[in-house]
Amino acid sequence: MLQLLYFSWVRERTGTSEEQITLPDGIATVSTLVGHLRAKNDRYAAAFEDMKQIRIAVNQRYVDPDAAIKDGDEIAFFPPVTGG
Amino acid sequence: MLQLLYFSWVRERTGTSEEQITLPDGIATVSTLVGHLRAKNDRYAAAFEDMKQIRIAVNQRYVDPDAAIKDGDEIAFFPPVTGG
Amino acid sequence: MPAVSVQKQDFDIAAEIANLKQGRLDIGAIVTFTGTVRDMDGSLKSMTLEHYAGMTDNELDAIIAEAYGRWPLQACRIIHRYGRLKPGDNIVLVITMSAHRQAAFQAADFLMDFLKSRAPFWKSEETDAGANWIDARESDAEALNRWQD
Amino acid sequence: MPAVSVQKQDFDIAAEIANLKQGRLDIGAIVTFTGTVRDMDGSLKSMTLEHYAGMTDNELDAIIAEAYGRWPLQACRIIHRYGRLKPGDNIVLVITMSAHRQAAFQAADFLMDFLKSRAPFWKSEETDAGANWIDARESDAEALNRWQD
Repeated sequence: MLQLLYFSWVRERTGTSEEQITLPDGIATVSTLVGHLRAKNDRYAAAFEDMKQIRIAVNQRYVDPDAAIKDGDEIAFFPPVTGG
Repeated sequence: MLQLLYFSWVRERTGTSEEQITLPDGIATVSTLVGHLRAKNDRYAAAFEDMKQIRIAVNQRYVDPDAAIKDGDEIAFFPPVTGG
Repeated sequence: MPAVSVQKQDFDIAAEIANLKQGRLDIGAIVTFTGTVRDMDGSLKSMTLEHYAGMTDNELDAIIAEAYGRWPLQACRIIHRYGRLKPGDNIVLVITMSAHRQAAFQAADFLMDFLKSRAPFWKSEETDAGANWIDARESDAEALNRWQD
Repeated sequence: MPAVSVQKQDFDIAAEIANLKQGRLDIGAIVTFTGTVRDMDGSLKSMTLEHYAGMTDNELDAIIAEAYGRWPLQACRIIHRYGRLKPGDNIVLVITMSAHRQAAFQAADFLMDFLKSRAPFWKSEETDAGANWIDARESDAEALNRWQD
Protein backbone atom coordinates (compact mmCIF):
# COMPACT_ATOMS: atom_id res chain seq x y z
CA MET A 1 0.00 0.00 0.00
CA LEU A 2 0.94 3.63 -0.52
CA GLN A 3 -0.27 6.37 1.80
CA LEU A 4 -1.00 9.47 -0.32
CA LEU A 5 -1.43 12.92 1.24
CA TYR A 6 -2.55 16.15 -0.41
CA PHE A 7 -2.35 19.65 1.04
CA SER A 8 -3.61 23.16 0.28
CA TRP A 9 -4.98 23.55 -3.27
CA VAL A 10 -3.70 20.12 -4.28
CA ARG A 11 -6.04 18.72 -1.64
CA GLU A 12 -8.89 20.93 -2.87
CA ARG A 13 -8.38 19.85 -6.48
CA THR A 14 -8.13 16.12 -5.80
CA GLY A 15 -11.02 16.44 -3.35
CA THR A 16 -9.27 14.27 -0.77
CA SER A 17 -6.69 14.90 1.94
CA GLU A 18 -5.52 11.34 2.35
CA GLU A 19 -5.95 7.99 0.67
CA GLN A 20 -4.39 4.55 0.52
CA ILE A 21 -3.76 2.88 -2.79
CA THR A 22 -2.10 -0.36 -3.82
CA LEU A 23 1.27 0.29 -5.45
CA PRO A 24 0.37 -0.13 -9.13
CA ASP A 25 2.38 -2.59 -11.24
CA GLY A 26 5.31 -1.04 -13.04
CA ILE A 27 5.31 2.14 -10.91
CA ALA A 28 8.67 2.72 -9.25
CA THR A 29 9.09 6.51 -9.14
CA VAL A 30 7.06 9.53 -8.09
CA SER A 31 6.84 10.68 -11.73
CA THR A 32 5.24 7.49 -12.96
CA LEU A 33 2.90 7.51 -9.94
CA VAL A 34 1.84 11.05 -10.89
CA GLY A 35 1.09 9.83 -14.43
CA HIS A 36 -1.06 7.09 -12.93
CA LEU A 37 -2.91 9.57 -10.69
CA ARG A 38 -3.48 12.04 -13.55
CA ALA A 39 -5.26 9.31 -15.49
CA LYS A 40 -7.66 8.68 -12.60
CA ASN A 41 -10.08 11.51 -13.38
CA ASP A 42 -10.34 15.20 -14.26
CA ARG A 43 -9.83 16.35 -10.68
CA TYR A 44 -6.50 14.56 -10.40
CA ALA A 45 -5.56 15.68 -13.90
CA ALA A 46 -6.16 19.30 -12.81
CA ALA A 47 -4.27 18.84 -9.52
CA PHE A 48 -1.17 17.52 -11.26
CA GLU A 49 -1.45 19.62 -14.42
CA ASP A 50 1.71 21.68 -13.73
CA MET A 51 4.30 19.74 -11.76
CA LYS A 52 6.48 22.88 -11.46
CA GLN A 53 3.87 24.03 -8.92
CA ILE A 54 4.00 20.81 -6.90
CA ARG A 55 6.42 19.86 -4.15
CA ILE A 56 6.83 16.21 -3.17
CA ALA A 57 7.78 14.50 0.09
CA VAL A 58 8.36 10.77 0.47
CA ASN A 59 8.26 9.59 4.07
CA GLN A 60 8.28 13.24 5.17
CA ARG A 61 11.39 14.21 3.23
CA TYR A 62 11.54 16.42 0.16
CA VAL A 63 12.33 14.50 -3.01
CA ASP A 64 12.60 15.17 -6.74
CA PRO A 65 9.96 13.78 -9.13
CA ASP A 66 12.31 11.03 -10.24
CA ALA A 67 12.69 9.67 -6.68
CA ALA A 68 12.08 5.95 -6.20
CA ILE A 69 9.02 4.76 -4.27
CA LYS A 70 8.20 1.42 -2.76
CA ASP A 71 5.36 -0.34 -1.00
CA GLY A 72 4.62 1.24 2.41
CA ASP A 73 5.78 4.74 1.52
CA GLU A 74 3.96 7.90 2.60
CA ILE A 75 3.90 10.26 -0.38
CA ALA A 76 2.74 13.86 0.00
CA PHE A 77 1.95 16.39 -2.75
CA PHE A 78 1.62 20.09 -2.03
CA PRO A 79 2.25 23.59 -3.41
CA PRO A 80 5.35 25.63 -2.53
CA VAL A 81 5.09 26.36 1.19
CA THR A 82 3.93 29.73 2.51
CA GLY A 83 4.38 29.60 6.28
CA GLY A 84 6.30 31.93 8.55
CA MET B 1 33.40 79.82 29.96
CA LEU B 2 33.82 76.28 28.69
CA GLN B 3 31.98 73.36 30.22
CA LEU B 4 34.34 70.35 30.25
CA LEU B 5 33.08 66.79 30.82
CA TYR B 6 35.12 63.62 31.32
CA PHE B 7 33.81 60.05 31.25
CA SER B 8 35.01 56.54 32.09
CA TRP B 9 38.79 56.27 32.56
CA VAL B 10 39.31 59.82 31.29
CA ARG B 11 37.25 60.96 34.28
CA GLU B 12 39.21 58.69 36.61
CA ARG B 13 42.56 59.98 35.34
CA THR B 14 41.67 63.69 35.49
CA GLY B 15 39.99 63.09 38.84
CA THR B 16 36.97 65.17 37.87
CA SER B 17 33.75 64.51 35.99
CA GLU B 18 32.91 68.10 35.15
CA GLU B 19 34.51 71.53 35.38
CA GLN B 20 34.10 75.02 34.04
CA ILE B 21 37.10 76.94 32.77
CA THR B 22 37.56 80.30 31.10
CA LEU B 23 38.37 79.94 27.42
CA PRO B 24 42.14 80.50 27.47
CA ASP B 25 43.62 83.17 25.17
CA GLY B 26 44.73 81.88 21.80
CA ILE B 27 42.80 78.58 22.11
CA ALA B 28 40.41 78.06 19.19
CA THR B 29 40.39 74.29 18.57
CA VAL B 30 39.97 71.12 20.61
CA SER B 31 43.62 70.17 19.93
CA THR B 32 45.04 73.35 21.37
CA LEU B 33 42.68 73.05 24.35
CA VAL B 34 44.00 69.51 24.94
CA GLY B 35 47.58 70.89 24.92
CA HIS B 36 46.52 73.44 27.52
CA LEU B 37 44.88 70.76 29.69
CA ARG B 38 47.90 68.43 29.42
CA ALA B 39 50.10 71.17 30.84
CA LYS B 40 47.84 71.55 33.89
CA ASN B 41 49.28 68.64 35.89
CA ASP B 42 50.36 64.99 35.70
CA ARG B 43 46.83 63.65 35.97
CA TYR B 44 45.67 65.59 32.92
CA ALA B 45 48.90 64.72 31.12
CA ALA B 46 48.14 61.02 31.74
CA ALA B 47 44.48 61.37 30.71
CA PHE B 48 45.39 62.95 27.37
CA GLU B 49 48.60 61.03 26.76
CA ASP B 50 47.26 59.10 23.74
CA MET B 51 44.65 61.03 21.80
CA LYS B 52 43.98 57.99 19.57
CA GLN B 53 42.18 56.56 22.62
CA ILE B 54 40.05 59.66 23.16
CA ARG B 55 36.76 60.56 21.53
CA ILE B 56 35.53 64.16 21.58
CA ALA B 57 32.08 65.71 21.52
CA VAL B 58 31.40 69.44 21.26
CA ASN B 59 27.89 70.42 22.28
CA GLN B 60 26.98 66.71 22.29
CA ARG B 61 28.15 65.99 18.76
CA TYR B 62 31.19 63.97 17.77
CA VAL B 63 34.00 66.12 16.37
CA ASP B 64 37.60 65.68 15.21
CA PRO B 65 40.47 67.08 17.30
CA ASP B 66 40.88 70.01 14.92
CA ALA B 67 37.28 71.17 15.47
CA ALA B 68 36.81 74.83 16.39
CA ILE B 69 35.59 75.74 19.88
CA LYS B 70 34.17 78.96 21.25
CA ASP B 71 33.06 80.46 24.51
CA GLY B 72 30.00 78.67 25.95
CA ASP B 73 30.74 75.27 24.39
CA GLU B 74 30.26 71.98 26.23
CA ILE B 75 33.27 69.80 25.44
CA ALA B 76 33.35 66.13 26.43
CA PHE B 77 36.31 63.74 26.40
CA PHE B 78 35.85 59.98 26.66
CA PRO B 79 37.20 56.58 25.51
CA PRO B 80 35.68 54.67 22.58
CA VAL B 81 32.17 53.71 23.65
CA THR B 82 31.31 50.21 24.91
CA GLY B 83 27.53 50.15 25.37
CA GLY B 84 24.99 47.77 23.92
CA MET C 1 11.39 22.03 26.62
CA PRO C 2 11.46 21.01 22.93
CA ALA C 3 13.17 23.37 20.47
CA VAL C 4 10.13 23.24 18.20
CA SER C 5 6.40 23.64 18.91
CA VAL C 6 3.65 23.57 16.32
CA GLN C 7 0.48 24.62 18.01
CA LYS C 8 -2.91 26.31 17.69
CA GLN C 9 -2.57 28.55 20.72
CA ASP C 10 -0.70 31.86 20.93
CA PHE C 11 2.77 32.16 22.47
CA ASP C 12 4.28 34.43 25.13
CA ILE C 13 7.63 35.86 23.99
CA ALA C 14 8.73 36.93 27.47
CA ALA C 15 7.98 33.50 28.97
CA GLU C 16 9.80 31.74 26.12
CA ILE C 17 12.89 33.91 26.55
CA ALA C 18 12.84 33.37 30.32
CA ASN C 19 12.60 29.58 29.87
CA LEU C 20 15.52 29.43 27.45
CA LYS C 21 17.73 31.78 29.47
CA GLN C 22 16.95 30.45 32.94
CA GLY C 23 20.07 29.86 35.03
CA ARG C 24 22.44 30.63 32.15
CA LEU C 25 25.11 33.34 32.27
CA ASP C 26 26.80 32.49 28.96
CA ILE C 27 24.21 34.36 26.88
CA GLY C 28 24.96 37.92 25.77
CA ALA C 29 22.63 38.33 22.79
CA ILE C 30 19.00 37.35 22.27
CA VAL C 31 17.21 37.86 18.96
CA THR C 32 13.52 37.21 18.42
CA PHE C 33 11.53 37.28 15.22
CA THR C 34 7.74 37.40 15.36
CA GLY C 35 5.65 37.07 12.22
CA THR C 36 2.12 38.47 12.43
CA VAL C 37 -1.01 38.52 10.26
CA ARG C 38 -1.09 41.75 8.24
CA ASP C 39 -4.18 43.38 6.80
CA MET C 40 -3.01 46.27 4.63
CA ASP C 41 -6.37 47.38 3.24
CA GLY C 42 -8.93 46.26 5.83
CA SER C 43 -10.30 43.47 3.64
CA LEU C 44 -8.91 40.46 5.53
CA LYS C 45 -11.39 38.57 7.69
CA SER C 46 -9.11 35.72 8.74
CA MET C 47 -6.08 33.68 7.74
CA THR C 48 -5.98 29.91 8.02
CA LEU C 49 -2.75 27.94 8.26
CA GLU C 50 -2.74 24.32 7.18
CA HIS C 51 0.31 22.15 7.80
CA TYR C 52 1.67 18.65 7.22
CA ALA C 53 1.75 17.47 10.82
CA GLY C 54 3.98 14.47 10.24
CA MET C 55 6.67 16.49 8.50
CA THR C 56 6.65 19.95 10.12
CA ASP C 57 8.49 19.12 13.34
CA ASN C 58 11.18 17.17 11.49
CA GLU C 59 11.78 19.98 9.00
CA LEU C 60 12.00 22.58 11.76
CA ASP C 61 14.33 20.37 13.82
CA ALA C 62 16.56 19.93 10.76
CA ILE C 63 16.66 23.70 10.16
CA ILE C 64 17.66 24.27 13.79
CA ALA C 65 20.36 21.58 13.58
CA GLU C 66 21.74 23.34 10.50
CA ALA C 67 21.84 26.66 12.39
CA TYR C 68 23.73 25.08 15.31
CA GLY C 69 26.27 23.79 12.79
CA ARG C 70 26.82 27.25 11.34
CA TRP C 71 26.90 29.52 14.39
CA PRO C 72 27.91 29.24 18.06
CA LEU C 73 24.43 29.26 19.58
CA GLN C 74 23.37 28.72 23.19
CA ALA C 75 19.68 28.23 22.41
CA CYS C 76 17.15 28.15 19.56
CA ARG C 77 13.39 27.97 19.63
CA ILE C 78 10.72 27.94 16.93
CA ILE C 79 6.99 28.14 17.60
CA HIS C 80 4.65 28.05 14.61
CA ARG C 81 0.90 28.33 14.88
CA TYR C 82 -1.70 26.68 12.66
CA GLY C 83 -5.47 26.97 12.34
CA ARG C 84 -7.57 30.09 11.99
CA LEU C 85 -5.98 33.44 12.87
CA LYS C 86 -7.24 37.02 12.87
CA PRO C 87 -5.51 40.16 11.55
CA GLY C 88 -2.79 41.19 14.00
CA ASP C 89 -2.39 37.68 15.45
CA ASN C 90 1.00 36.08 15.91
CA ILE C 91 1.96 33.38 13.39
CA VAL C 92 5.53 32.38 14.15
CA LEU C 93 8.21 33.02 16.77
CA VAL C 94 11.92 32.35 16.33
CA ILE C 95 14.35 32.92 19.21
CA THR C 96 18.14 32.62 19.03
CA MET C 97 20.62 33.11 21.87
CA SER C 98 24.39 33.38 21.62
CA ALA C 99 27.38 34.92 23.36
CA HIS C 100 27.63 37.52 20.57
CA ARG C 101 25.12 39.50 18.59
CA GLN C 102 26.20 38.62 15.04
CA ALA C 103 25.61 34.90 15.58
CA ALA C 104 22.19 35.53 17.12
CA PHE C 105 21.11 37.91 14.32
CA GLN C 106 22.37 35.74 11.49
CA ALA C 107 20.94 32.52 12.92
CA ALA C 108 17.47 34.05 13.39
CA ASP C 109 17.54 35.47 9.86
CA PHE C 110 18.68 32.09 8.51
CA LEU C 111 16.01 30.15 10.45
CA MET C 112 13.28 32.38 9.03
CA ASP C 113 14.56 32.07 5.45
CA PHE C 114 14.67 28.27 5.66
CA LEU C 115 11.39 28.02 7.52
CA LYS C 116 9.75 30.16 4.80
CA SER C 117 10.90 27.88 2.01
CA ARG C 118 10.95 24.43 3.65
CA ALA C 119 8.48 24.14 6.54
CA PRO C 120 5.26 22.62 5.18
CA PHE C 121 2.71 25.31 6.04
CA TRP C 122 0.19 26.90 3.67
CA LYS C 123 -1.72 30.11 4.24
CA SER C 124 -5.21 30.83 3.03
CA GLU C 125 -6.65 34.34 3.25
CA GLU C 126 -10.37 34.80 3.76
CA THR C 127 -11.96 38.05 2.55
CA ASP C 128 -15.53 39.02 1.63
CA ALA C 129 -14.65 37.84 -1.89
CA GLY C 130 -13.87 34.33 -0.62
CA ALA C 131 -10.81 32.31 0.32
CA ASN C 132 -7.49 32.34 -1.54
CA TRP C 133 -4.34 30.33 -1.10
CA ILE C 134 -1.37 32.67 -0.84
CA ASP C 135 1.23 32.18 -3.55
CA ALA C 136 4.83 31.49 -2.57
CA ARG C 137 7.03 34.54 -3.11
CA GLU C 138 9.93 34.37 -5.52
CA SER C 139 11.91 36.57 -3.10
CA ASP C 140 11.65 33.90 -0.40
CA ALA C 141 13.26 31.31 -2.66
CA GLU C 142 15.94 33.82 -3.63
CA ALA C 143 16.65 34.63 0.02
CA LEU C 144 18.14 31.16 0.43
CA ASN C 145 21.00 32.03 -1.92
CA ARG C 146 22.39 34.32 0.76
CA TRP C 147 23.29 31.27 2.85
CA GLN C 148 25.19 29.23 0.30
CA ASP C 149 28.81 28.58 1.17
CA MET D 1 5.81 56.87 23.82
CA PRO D 2 9.30 58.09 22.94
CA ALA D 3 11.38 55.94 20.57
CA VAL D 4 14.32 56.08 22.98
CA SER D 5 14.53 55.47 26.73
CA VAL D 6 17.73 55.56 28.79
CA GLN D 7 16.87 54.26 32.22
CA LYS D 8 18.08 52.45 35.33
CA GLN D 9 15.15 50.05 35.57
CA ASP D 10 14.64 46.83 33.64
CA PHE D 11 12.34 46.59 30.62
CA ASP D 12 9.49 44.27 29.65
CA ILE D 13 9.84 43.05 26.06
CA ALA D 14 6.26 41.82 25.76
CA ALA D 15 4.84 45.12 27.04
CA GLU D 16 7.09 47.13 24.70
CA ILE D 17 6.02 45.07 21.67
CA ALA D 18 2.35 45.40 22.66
CA ASN D 19 2.68 49.19 22.99
CA LEU D 20 4.31 49.60 19.60
CA LYS D 21 1.94 47.25 17.81
CA GLN D 22 -1.31 48.33 19.46
CA GLY D 23 -4.11 48.93 16.97
CA ARG D 24 -1.86 48.44 13.94
CA LEU D 25 -2.49 45.85 11.23
CA ASP D 26 0.26 46.97 8.85
CA ILE D 27 2.99 45.11 10.76
CA GLY D 28 4.04 41.67 9.57
CA ALA D 29 7.51 41.31 11.09
CA ILE D 30 8.84 42.17 14.54
CA VAL D 31 12.51 41.76 15.46
CA THR D 32 13.89 42.29 18.94
CA PHE D 33 17.48 42.30 20.10
CA THR D 34 18.26 42.01 23.80
CA GLY D 35 21.80 42.41 25.10
CA THR D 36 22.50 40.85 28.51
CA VAL D 37 25.38 40.78 31.02
CA ARG D 38 27.50 37.66 30.44
CA ASP D 39 29.71 35.98 33.00
CA MET D 40 31.63 33.28 31.18
CA ASP D 41 33.86 32.09 34.04
CA GLY D 42 31.91 32.94 37.19
CA SER D 43 34.24 35.79 38.17
CA LEU D 44 31.94 38.73 37.44
CA LYS D 45 30.35 40.39 40.47
CA SER D 46 28.67 43.28 38.68
CA MET D 47 28.82 45.51 35.63
CA THR D 48 28.35 49.26 35.82
CA LEU D 49 27.25 51.35 32.86
CA GLU D 50 28.14 55.03 32.80
CA HIS D 51 26.72 57.30 30.11
CA TYR D 52 26.78 60.88 28.85
CA ALA D 53 23.23 61.86 29.70
CA GLY D 54 23.12 65.00 27.57
CA MET D 55 24.25 63.20 24.44
CA THR D 56 22.84 59.66 24.62
CA ASP D 57 19.25 60.39 23.66
CA ASN D 58 20.30 62.55 20.72
CA GLU D 59 22.69 59.92 19.38
CA LEU D 60 20.09 57.17 19.67
CA ASP D 61 17.43 59.38 18.04
CA ALA D 62 19.85 60.08 15.17
CA ILE D 63 20.56 56.36 14.70
CA ILE D 64 16.83 55.65 14.56
CA ALA D 65 16.26 58.45 12.04
CA GLU D 66 19.00 56.93 9.88
CA ALA D 67 17.28 53.52 10.04
CA TYR D 68 13.93 55.01 8.99
CA GLY D 69 15.71 56.56 6.01
CA ARG D 70 17.13 53.21 4.92
CA TRP D 71 14.25 50.77 5.44
CA PRO D 72 10.42 50.89 5.35
CA LEU D 73 9.79 50.63 9.09
CA GLN D 74 6.52 50.91 11.01
CA ALA D 75 8.14 51.29 14.44
CA CYS D 76 11.52 51.41 16.20
CA ARG D 77 12.34 51.42 19.89
CA ILE D 78 15.62 51.49 21.84
CA ILE D 79 15.87 51.08 25.60
CA HIS D 80 19.33 51.22 27.16
CA ARG D 81 19.98 50.76 30.86
CA TYR D 82 22.69 52.41 32.94
CA GLY D 83 23.91 51.97 36.52
CA ARG D 84 24.90 48.77 38.29
CA LEU D 85 23.81 45.46 36.74
CA LYS D 86 24.27 41.83 37.76
CA PRO D 87 25.27 38.86 35.60
CA GLY D 88 22.29 37.83 33.48
CA ASP D 89 20.64 41.26 33.65
CA ASN D 90 19.29 42.98 30.56
CA ILE D 91 21.39 45.87 29.18
CA VAL D 92 19.74 46.97 25.95
CA LEU D 93 16.59 46.33 23.93
CA VAL D 94 16.09 47.17 20.27
CA ILE D 95 12.73 46.56 18.57
CA THR D 96 11.99 47.03 14.87
CA MET D 97 8.67 46.50 13.11
CA SER D 98 8.02 46.39 9.39
CA ALA D 99 5.67 44.89 6.83
CA HIS D 100 8.43 42.47 5.76
CA ARG D 101 11.05 40.51 7.62
CA GLN D 102 14.19 41.63 5.77
CA ALA D 103 13.65 45.28 6.68
CA ALA D 104 13.00 44.41 10.32
CA PHE D 105 16.07 42.15 10.57
CA GLN D 106 18.42 44.53 8.80
CA ALA D 107 17.25 47.60 10.70
CA ALA D 108 17.69 45.90 14.10
CA ASP D 109 21.17 44.68 13.11
CA PHE D 110 22.05 48.18 11.88
CA LEU D 111 20.72 49.89 15.02
CA MET D 112 22.85 47.62 17.22
CA ASP D 113 25.99 48.19 15.15
CA PHE D 114 25.60 51.97 15.30
CA LEU D 115 24.57 51.98 18.95
CA LYS D 116 27.70 49.92 19.77
CA SER D 117 30.04 52.40 18.14
CA ARG D 118 28.29 55.75 18.66
CA ALA D 119 26.06 55.77 21.77
CA PRO D 120 28.09 57.23 24.67
CA PHE D 121 27.99 54.36 27.19
CA TRP D 122 30.96 52.81 28.97
CA LYS D 123 31.01 49.48 30.78
CA SER D 124 33.07 48.66 33.83
CA GLU D 125 33.35 45.07 35.08
CA GLU D 126 33.76 44.41 38.79
CA THR D 127 35.46 41.16 39.85
CA ASP D 128 37.25 40.10 43.04
CA ALA D 129 40.40 41.49 41.40
CA GLY D 130 38.83 44.97 41.17
CA ALA D 131 37.09 47.08 38.55
CA ASN D 132 38.11 47.31 34.88
CA TRP D 133 36.83 49.43 32.03
CA ILE D 134 35.98 47.21 29.08
CA ASP D 135 37.96 47.99 25.94
CA ALA D 136 36.13 48.78 22.73
CA ARG D 137 36.25 45.88 20.27
CA GLU D 138 37.87 46.32 16.89
CA SER D 139 35.13 44.08 15.43
CA ASP D 140 32.46 46.57 16.49
CA ALA D 141 34.16 49.35 14.52
CA GLU D 142 34.56 47.03 11.53
CA ALA D 143 30.90 46.04 11.70
CA LEU D 144 29.98 49.55 10.54
CA ASN D 145 31.62 48.95 7.17
CA ARG D 146 28.78 46.57 6.33
CA TRP D 147 26.40 49.51 6.11
CA GLN D 148 28.32 51.79 3.77
CA ASP D 149 26.60 52.55 0.52
